[in-house]
Amino acid sequence: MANHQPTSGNPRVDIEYRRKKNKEEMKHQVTSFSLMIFLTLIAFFAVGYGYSHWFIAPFIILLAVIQVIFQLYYFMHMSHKGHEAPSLFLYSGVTVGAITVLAFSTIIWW
Amino acid sequence: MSTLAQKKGFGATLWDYLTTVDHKKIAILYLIAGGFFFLVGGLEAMVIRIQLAIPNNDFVSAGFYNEVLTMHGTTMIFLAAMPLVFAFMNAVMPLQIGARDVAFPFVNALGFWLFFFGGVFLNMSWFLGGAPDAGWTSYASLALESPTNGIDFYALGLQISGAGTLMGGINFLVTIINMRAPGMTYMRMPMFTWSTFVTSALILFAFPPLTVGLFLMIFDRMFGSNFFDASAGGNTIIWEHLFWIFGHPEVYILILPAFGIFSEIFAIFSRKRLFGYSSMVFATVLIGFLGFMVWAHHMFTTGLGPIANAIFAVATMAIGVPTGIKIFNWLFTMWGGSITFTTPMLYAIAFIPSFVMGGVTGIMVASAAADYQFHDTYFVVAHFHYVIVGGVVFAILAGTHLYWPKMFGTMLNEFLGKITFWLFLIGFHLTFFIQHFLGVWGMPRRIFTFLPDQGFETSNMVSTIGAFFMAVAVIVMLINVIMTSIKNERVGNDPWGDGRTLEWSIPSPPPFYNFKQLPLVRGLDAYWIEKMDGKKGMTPAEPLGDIHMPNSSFVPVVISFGLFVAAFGAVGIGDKEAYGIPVLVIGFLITFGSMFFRSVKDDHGFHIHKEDLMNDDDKGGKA
Amino acid sequence: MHADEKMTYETWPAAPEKATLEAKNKFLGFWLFLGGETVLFASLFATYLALKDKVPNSEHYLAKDLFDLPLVFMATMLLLTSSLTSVYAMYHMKNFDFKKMQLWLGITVLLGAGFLGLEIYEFNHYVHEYHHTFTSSAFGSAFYTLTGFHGAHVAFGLAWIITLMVRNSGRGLDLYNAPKFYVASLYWHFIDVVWVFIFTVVYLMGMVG
Amino acid sequence: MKRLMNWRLYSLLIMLTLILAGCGKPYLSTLTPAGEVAQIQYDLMKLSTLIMVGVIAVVTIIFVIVVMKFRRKDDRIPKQVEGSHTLEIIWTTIPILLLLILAIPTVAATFKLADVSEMDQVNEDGKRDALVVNVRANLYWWEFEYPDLGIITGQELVVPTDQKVYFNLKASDVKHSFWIPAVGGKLDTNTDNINKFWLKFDSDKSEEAGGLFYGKCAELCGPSHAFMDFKVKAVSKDEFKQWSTAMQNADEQQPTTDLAQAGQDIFNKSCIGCHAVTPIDGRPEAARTAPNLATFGERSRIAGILEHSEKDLKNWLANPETYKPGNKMTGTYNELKPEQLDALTEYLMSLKVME
Ligand code: HEA
Ligand code: HEA
Ligand code: HEC
Ligand code: CUA
Ligand SMILES: [Cu+2]
Repeated sequence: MANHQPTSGNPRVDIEYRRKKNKEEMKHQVTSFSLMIFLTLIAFFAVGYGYSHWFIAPFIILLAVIQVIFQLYYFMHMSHKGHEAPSLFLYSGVTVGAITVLAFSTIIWW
Repeated sequence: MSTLAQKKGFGATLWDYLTTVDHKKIAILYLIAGGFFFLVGGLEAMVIRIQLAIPNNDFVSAGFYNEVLTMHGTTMIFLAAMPLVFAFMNAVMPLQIGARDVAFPFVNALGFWLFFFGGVFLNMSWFLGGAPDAGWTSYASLALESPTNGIDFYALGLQISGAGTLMGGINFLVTIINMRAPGMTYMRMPMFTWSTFVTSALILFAFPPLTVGLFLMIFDRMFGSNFFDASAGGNTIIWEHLFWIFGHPEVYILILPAFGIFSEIFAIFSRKRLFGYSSMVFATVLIGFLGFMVWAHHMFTTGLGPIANAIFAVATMAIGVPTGIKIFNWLFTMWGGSITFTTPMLYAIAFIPSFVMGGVTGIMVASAAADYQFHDTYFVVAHFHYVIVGGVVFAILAGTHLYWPKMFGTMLNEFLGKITFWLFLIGFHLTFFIQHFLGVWGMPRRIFTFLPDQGFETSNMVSTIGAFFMAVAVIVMLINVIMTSIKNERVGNDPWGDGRTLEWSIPSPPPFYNFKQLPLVRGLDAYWIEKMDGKKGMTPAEPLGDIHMPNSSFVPVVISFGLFVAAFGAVGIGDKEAYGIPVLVIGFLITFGSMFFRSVKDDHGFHIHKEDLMNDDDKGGKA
Repeated sequence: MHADEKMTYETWPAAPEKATLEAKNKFLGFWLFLGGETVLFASLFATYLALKDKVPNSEHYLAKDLFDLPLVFMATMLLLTSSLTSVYAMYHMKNFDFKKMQLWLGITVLLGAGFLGLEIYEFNHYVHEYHHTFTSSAFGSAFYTLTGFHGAHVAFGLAWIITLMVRNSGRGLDLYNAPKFYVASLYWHFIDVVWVFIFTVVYLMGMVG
Repeated sequence: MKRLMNWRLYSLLIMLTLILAGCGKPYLSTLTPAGEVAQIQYDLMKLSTLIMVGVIAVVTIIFVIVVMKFRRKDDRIPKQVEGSHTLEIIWTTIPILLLLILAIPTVAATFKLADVSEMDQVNEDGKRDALVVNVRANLYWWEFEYPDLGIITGQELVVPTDQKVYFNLKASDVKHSFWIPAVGGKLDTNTDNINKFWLKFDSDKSEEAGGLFYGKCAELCGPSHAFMDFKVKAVSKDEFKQWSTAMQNADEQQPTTDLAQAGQDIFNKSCIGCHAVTPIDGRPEAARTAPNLATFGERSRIAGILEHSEKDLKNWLANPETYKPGNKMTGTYNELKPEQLDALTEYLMSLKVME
């Protein structure tokens, strides 16, 4: 059962410990948020400066993917335990979606 | 709660079913609704076959034929076959994993009612100007040209019932992942549960592309967008892709549960555990996975180019391997077994050669260059009826006989059952075998009639005669159902005598809470293990305690009805009718209003108390 | 643990979103739903990519003529920040601090509404300045469908969070509503994930042609 | 006993072959390939059928043994076997091998059939040597345009034998599919793009088929999808040359009888807006809304399906809807009186380019 957390036997200590953990985690969240903003800025600047199309397209998509991974693993807690089934199904969805996008951008060319 | 119900009046029973959230009753609803639509689709098939019996026939007109053809395919796939497999999933899967219900009983009911209202909406088209007539695939250029509102009904109806199916899929997945009884590890799950699992995953990923495709179709037809209008930059091939990205997994959504049912049957009636269980699991997952990589084999002649065609051809052929693994595992389950030829087992046995014939023609059409000849001919019609009727329909008929006692507490008559079987088997091969030849002799599919002197006359006549055999078989089965229900001889937990899985360890039908105490599962074929150890039933995994149950609710019907109303509004908007927008708004108000009501009103369910359970005789399936 | 138990600061579990069976089901079911939504949006993206700049004649504006970077940038910032504020809300939910959770949710809603306002302004602008409408070209249809689906998700998410806030305002956190809040925040993040791809694929890549 | 079995098997095989080949019509059946493309496809079909019959045979043998041998005889509980790795490996690898045997020629053929590079090749004069036909599918009728020859025909395709003919395929209203079963597999005519492929018509086989192949529309396109047939005249290269020259030089044909003259008058009043009567039609595609009738007198069918007789022509003109429900000609002209029908018939039947 998932609601049996490891306990020290003393609820107060546990709560203190948990609060601290939560706080620490919140710090990580803020860090990843700043990173996300940073990535967004790079993407917008890259486009604003108008580098070559062949460079920009893959580059900003890469930035988007990184950013989304931050969202998923930090904001949506996928890095936590108990997310095996969610990640299995999310990645399956991503796979199906990627195949779809690939097909639509290759074999509908006219 | 009207749960430990005695005899009730008709009104009360009806209300009970309208508000039920019990997976066993929802299963019965799916069975009845799916069965009804099967008769409708079958009737449409008979119209097709009568029209094609002789050349230049004028039994129906050309336009009407196209409507019948489209509705036959659509009804059979979406409103008959899928709900019927859902019926068995609902009835059996929670019992097989030792759960008291599905994860979201309310959503389960909602799923059913969405399917039902979607199906009714689709069929309303018959009375409101004309049914859809662009084939069940509804290819965009033709669908946009279609003059009646039929296509609108198709797109909106499937949208509604598709939403229901998607909910059902998620529900089953969560149930299987979260609600297995103690000891029921993944690799101890019965094969039918496994196939429910993979099927549900396919539903989860296959339906969204259909949803999108249908939205684009709705927007183009009703709201003036240009997705499929080449003159405004649109592209009809998008529809083809979206449809088949859904459509191909869909056929595995149909066949995998069928495989599951047969796996149970082979084991039960050979008195042997499923041969190669783990490779069966693996093969099922692999089929599900590959199912998403092959959709373009329906589009070999679209002009995607040789690279795409070659890739998809080879990927498609690969599916033959895991399917073959399953076929041989079934054969070797029987090998060395002790086979009894009950009605379900007869279907299972007949399924093997029938399905293999359909499967191998699938591989033949997968050969892209050869498919340029097969595509859109009766060869393809023969292929898919061999896999669908020889696989899915056989499984549904087998499952009906197998699980009837579990669902209704009484056995279908075996003698009539066998008559149905033989008539259906003969009729099936008579109807569809000859169609392979019609196809390669040059008969295209979806033609409302054919001219004489092309060599099609005799074979079409034979095919039609076969269809009549099937119709008689279905009628015999209906008689069987009626007679059995009137006689109503009650049966015990394990009426077939050789049940292996948990559902056979509890009464038929099970009490509404299924398991008084959750059972402890000690291995694959949990009940069989206990029986072999000389025990009467399962060992409980928990002390007798209160059981938490969900409340019944009428809200699912209301939510679904709201969308039903809104869909009429959408059709009206497409026709530029004044009533369109108000009706749409009213419909959405009903739906969202009732959803709002549902989410704002707390519903904690109720508890059955320990004391009541103890009084409840021993009918509560001691674990 | 039962959903209707009265909770206190002491008894509040570490993972309230998964403390009961109902909660676990809801949690998992919602993630699976998001898996399906991924495919849904992927199909919309795919359609958009196939129809990008597909117009009936040369008089129509193309992606690179339409988009306005500063506006999109502002919208992006609003939505990204709202993602962070909803993380704050969940942080306080885990600490059993109902008031602060409501506060952060309120901020999230405001940011979301701001985003929605910008989007409506933007669409209006395209329609009136460029005659780039839902029905003017296949490109238009695909553009408005993709961004509109996302916008509808935002609107639905707002309605959902507001309903939750109002409904529970008088009674504080318990194990019955905590998973609801959690799931709503997941939904909100997912909307953000989709937006990241929209601003990248539609707007930024649209700008570079 | 064994003899008997052999004999039975033998006759069964003969019967099967008879059914397979016998019933199909040589001008229509894919089992009587009359050209390279159909031949490649037929070979693939044969190869796959062979493999599949083998698979079915293996399954059937095991199946029969199982069903005969392991019927329940007593109440014993059989041994609960878990599985067998050896067997698993066997029935995984053998199918893979079989599929490879099929996959390789499939891929080869797929690429071969899609090779239309010759369409773009030009000789020293800047012209292409390949014969190219533009096929335009319309609701229930076909147009064949020879862009390099500058001529157009409706409903009946004329091609030279023993050389590759290249096709550009497209549809002008809804999707159709271009299929000449005996000569090669189909390719869709889309509304969005032009599809290209080639076919080759074998002279000997064409003779066996009576020089006339049946073509069909293979994509549901509306009520008269069933009737969207066309015919292919395969002629020798010389004859084709003669024909195309005659087509190129065909002027507007002048009626020779009074009746035909009357027919022409009606035609010019009611029909010319849609139908052209010369093989050279400079109007844009969108304006060519009906089959070109320049060669109508030499047709083998009317509207693709009716017999080429005066009676049928009058029936068609009097009421096309009965013959092709939903066709685009119905109701576009005033009702025709019997004498008008006679006149039109006389005129239309006189439209010929070859003398
Ligand atoms: C339940 C439904 C179902 C199932 C299970 C299948 C199974 C398969 N189908 Fe079928 N199919 C349909 C339903 C189904 N199909 C429908 C409805 C259509 C038409 C849709 C429409 O256009 O309206 C269609 C159309 C269709 C096409 C398109 C044809 C065309 O329109 O031109 C193709 C092409 O590749 C195809 C292939 C296959 C293959 C390779 C399998 C494989 O999964 C089969 C695998 C099974 C076996 C191969 C047999 C057992 C294996 C062995 C005994 C091992 C040894 C075997 C070998 C080595 C070969 N199918
Ligand atoms: C689950 C799927 C399914 C099932 C079970 C069936 C079952 C049958 N199908 Fe179906 N069929 C399709 C799916 C299915 N079909 C699809 C997808 C298409 C393609 C559509 C398209 O091209 O768009 C198709 C197309 C199709 C065609 C091709 C039409 C054409 O291309 O022009 C034909 C022709 O023979 C046919 C025949 C049959 C027959 C004889 C049955 C029989 O097995 C039916 C047996 C059932 C009965 C006979 C029940 C009859 C019942 C009664 C008579 C009692 C009625 C009385 C009461 C109401 C009380 N089908
Ligand atoms: C709307 C334009 C239109 C008008 C006007 C029209 N037709 Fe047609 N006609 C068609 C079309 C479209 C077809 C093809 C029908 C089909 O096969 O589905 C056709 C087919 C035919 C055919 C058979 C063609 C063949 O190649 O086999 C004949 C003959 C014919 N028309 C004669 C006439 C005559 C005579 C008139 C005038 C009295 C006429 N048509 C007026 C559109 C028109
Ligand atoms: Cu044209 Cu069918
Ligand atoms: Cu398929």
